[in-house]
Amino acid sequence: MQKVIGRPTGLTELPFHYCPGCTHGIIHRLIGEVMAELGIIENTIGVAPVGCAGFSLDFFACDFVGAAHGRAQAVATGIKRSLPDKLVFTYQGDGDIAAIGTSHAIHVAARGEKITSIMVNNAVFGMTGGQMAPTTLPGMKTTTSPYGRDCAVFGQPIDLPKTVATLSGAVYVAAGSVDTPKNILQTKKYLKKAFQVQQMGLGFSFVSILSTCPTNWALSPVDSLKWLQDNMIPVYELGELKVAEEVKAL
Amino acid sequence: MAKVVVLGEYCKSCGLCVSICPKKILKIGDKPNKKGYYYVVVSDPDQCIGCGLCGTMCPDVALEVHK
Amino acid sequence: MMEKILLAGFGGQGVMFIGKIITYAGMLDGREVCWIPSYGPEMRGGTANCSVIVSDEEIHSPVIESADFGIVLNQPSYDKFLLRIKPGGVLVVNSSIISTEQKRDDIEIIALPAGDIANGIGNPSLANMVCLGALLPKMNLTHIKSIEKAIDSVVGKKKPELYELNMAAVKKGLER
Amino acid sequence: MSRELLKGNEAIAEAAIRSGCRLFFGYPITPSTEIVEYLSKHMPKAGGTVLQGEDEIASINMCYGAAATGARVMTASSSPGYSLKQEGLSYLAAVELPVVVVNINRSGPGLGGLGPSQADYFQCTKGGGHGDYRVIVLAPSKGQEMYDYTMLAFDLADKWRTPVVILSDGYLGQMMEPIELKERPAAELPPKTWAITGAGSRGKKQNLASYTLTNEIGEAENLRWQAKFEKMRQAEQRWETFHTEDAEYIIVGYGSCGRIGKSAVLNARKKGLKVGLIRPITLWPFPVKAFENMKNVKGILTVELNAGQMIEDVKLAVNCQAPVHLCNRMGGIMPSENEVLRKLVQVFNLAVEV
Repeated sequence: MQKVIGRPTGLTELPFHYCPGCTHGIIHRLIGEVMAELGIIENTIGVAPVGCAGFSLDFFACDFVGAAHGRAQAVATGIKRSLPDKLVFTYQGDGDIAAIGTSHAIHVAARGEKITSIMVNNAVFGMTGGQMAPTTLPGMKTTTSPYGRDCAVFGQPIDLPKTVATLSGAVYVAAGSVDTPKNILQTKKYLKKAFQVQQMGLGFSFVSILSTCPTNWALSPVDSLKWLQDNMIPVYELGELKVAEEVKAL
Repeated sequence: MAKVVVLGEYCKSCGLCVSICPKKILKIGDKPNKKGYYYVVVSDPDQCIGCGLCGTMCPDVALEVHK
Repeated sequence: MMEKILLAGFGGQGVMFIGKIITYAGMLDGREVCWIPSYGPEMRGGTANCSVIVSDEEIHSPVIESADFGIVLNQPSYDKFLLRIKPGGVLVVNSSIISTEQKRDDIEIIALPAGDIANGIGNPSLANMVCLGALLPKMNLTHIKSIEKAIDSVVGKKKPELYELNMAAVKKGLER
Repeated sequence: MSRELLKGNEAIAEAAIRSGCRLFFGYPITPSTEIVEYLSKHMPKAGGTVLQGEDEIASINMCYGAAATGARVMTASSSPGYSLKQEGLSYLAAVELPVVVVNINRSGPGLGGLGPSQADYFQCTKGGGHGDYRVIVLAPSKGQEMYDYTMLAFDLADKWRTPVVILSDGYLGQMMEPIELKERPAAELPPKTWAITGAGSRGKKQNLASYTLTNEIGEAENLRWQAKFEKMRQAEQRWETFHTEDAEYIIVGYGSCGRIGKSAVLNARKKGLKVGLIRPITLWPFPVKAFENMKNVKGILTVELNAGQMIEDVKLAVNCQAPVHLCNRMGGIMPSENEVLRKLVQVFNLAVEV
C-alpha cells in the first residue's frame, strides 16, 4: 500500500492554528503539494501579510517573510528583484489584497512582476473578527455591516481577479474554490500552473480561491461550504479567467 | 485494499470528512486529543475504498489515505 | 578671498548656465566653489536665479545676504537684486530689456545691450554669456582662461560648435 | 584625487552605487528627485535596478523585501513622502533590516514648500512610525558629506541591522559643490546569516517577521531592541566642534545651519567674541557627549529651520549647565550668519555691534 494523501513535504509538521473547518488548511496543503511536486521548496520564498494569512509563515517548509498589512506584493517585488532566480509568492486574504493592498495588486499586475499571488477570499476580515471586506456580498451581515451590506452606502463587492485580468502584465489569472473535492483538485491545477508560469518567467500569475470562515459566518464547517456554494459562487465566477498566449503553450 | 489513518492530534473535529465520506465510515470519536477536540475515528475500516475524498476535504491534513 | 555672485533672469535666459560655468572655472582652478539654484514657483516662469561662491578658503555659509557681483538679465531681476549688491560691488545689466531708472551710487552698474549684441552675432540667447564677458575684468578669482576651460569641459566635449559660439559671446562682452 | 561638480542629491546617488547598492526603490518628489533620476541613469550601467514604485509605501516595502534577502538597498524622498514611509520604517526597525532612507526635507506641515527646512527633525529622530524604536540619523552639511555619509550609512545599517536615515534639505540637495569620489572604505561587517535566500542555501527554513503572539514575547522583544538601541547610543554619537576650546558661547546647528553657524563663529571672533560651534553629525543618537562639560559656557544658541525641535535634545544634553536659546527660520527661509550673530548678541545681552 502506498500513501496517496498525507502531509506533503512542502509543509512543516506544525499543526495549523486556524479555527476548526477553516479552509485555509486545504489551500495550505495544495500549495505544499505543488511545491513538493515541482521540487521548488528549497528555492521558494513566501510572503505573508497581516490577517489569518499571517499565521502561514510557520506552516510552509520554504523560507518566509512577514509583511505589513496589504504590502506583501511590494515586499515580494523587492525579494524577486534581488533574487530573480527564486520563486516568490504572496499568500493574502481578501481583506488584505483587495482592500489596503489594492494599489500593489494593480501595479504588480501592470508591471508583470514575475511573482505569484494567492488570494484567499472568504468575504470578511477573518482575523479581526469578521468585519466587512471589499469582497463582502450584497446584503451580507458582518460586524461592520450589521444590517447587511448596503450597496448604496458601501458599493458593490470587488471581483479582484477580473480586475487584475485586464492588466497586460498579468499572464495567468484563475479563480478556484475549495468547497468540493472536484473544485479542490481544480484549484490545485491552477496553483501549479501559476507557479510554472513564474518558473518560465512569463509574468505575473494570480490565483483567487473562495474559502470559508465558519467562525465569523457563524455557521458549522459543513454549512459554511453550502453557504459558499449558494452565495459566493454565483457572484465570483470560477475558472481560468485569463490565459495569455505564451501560457497556453504550457 | 485501502486504508484511512486519522492523525488524532491534528484533528479539530470539524466534520468535513464525516459528511463527505461516501461509505459513511468516519465519525466524530468519543475521546479528546490534547487540545480537547473529539477527533474523528474510522468506524468500519474494512469498508474504506480509498477514494481519498476525506483527505482532500480535511483542512488540517489529519487524514492519511493509503491504497 | 571669497567672491559671491548673484545671477538672475527669466527662466530660459541661461542664468543657471553662467552660474555653472563660473563654478566649473573655479573648481578647475582648484578653488572652493558652490552653486545654488533658486527654488519654488520661480523655477517655472518669473525670475530664475542662482548664486555662486568662489573662494580660496573653505566655504561655510552658502547663504548670500549681499553679493560682490551680479548679472541681471530682465527687469524683475534688476528690481529685486539691485539692493543685494554690496557697496563697491558690480552689477551687469542687460540694458536691451532693462530700464535702469532706479539707481545706486555706491555700486558700479555696467549697463550693456547684451541682447542686441548677442543678436548681432546671430544668437540672441547668448546675452547671458555677453554679460559674463562684461563682468570678467571686475572679478579677481575668475579669469577668461578658466572660463575657456570651463566652457570646454561643460559643452565643448559633446558639441565643439557650442564652445565657439559661447566664447564668441563672452569675448563680445569683454570688448565692451 | 579628481573632483567632480555634483549636486548634493547626485553625490548621495553616486555614493550609493559605489557602496555596492544595486537596488533602489523610490517615487519622485522635489527636492529629492535628482536622486532617483541620477540612479535611473547610472544604476543600470552598474548592473543594478531602479524601480519606480506606485507610491512611497510600495517603495519602502520593496526595500523591505530586498533587504530581507541581504541586499544593499536604498530609497529617497522628501517630507510628505517620508511620512508615507513610516509604516515601512517601523517594520524595518522591528525585523532589523538594513536600508538607507534619504529624506531631503522640505517645509511643512501639509504639502509645504520646497525651500530648505529642518521641520522633520522630530519625525526622523524619534522613530517616526508606530512603536518604540529609533533609527540612526545622519545629517550632512555639505556636498562631500552627502557623499561620505551615504557610504557610512550603508556600513552602519549593516553593522547594526537597522535602517539609517540621511536627513538633509533642499539647499544641500540642489547645491553643486566639488565632490571627491572616494572609493568605499574597508569595513568589517557581520555576515548576514539572517537573510532570506531560500531554504536550500542553509538546509532549513527561516522566517523574518515581527508579530509577537504573547505579551511576554512582546516584552522580551522590546527589551532586546532597547538594549541594541542603547549600544548604538553609546557607540555611534558623532559631532564636529569648531572653536569650542575657549568658547563662552556655543552655537549648535546641523546640516545647512551647521555651516551658517561656522560663518557666524568666524564673524563673532573678528569682533572679539569667544564663540564656538557644535555641529551634530548623528541626530540620533544625539551627541550628548559633546555637551558633557559646559562649565565655562555662558550660553547656547541653537540654529534651526523649524519651530525649535533639536533644542529639546540640546537642553536635555546640557542638563541646565547653561541657558539655551533658539534662533530659527521656517517655511523655507535660511538665516544669514549675521542674523545668527545678531540673535546671539541680543539674547545674551552682549555689548557688541553686529
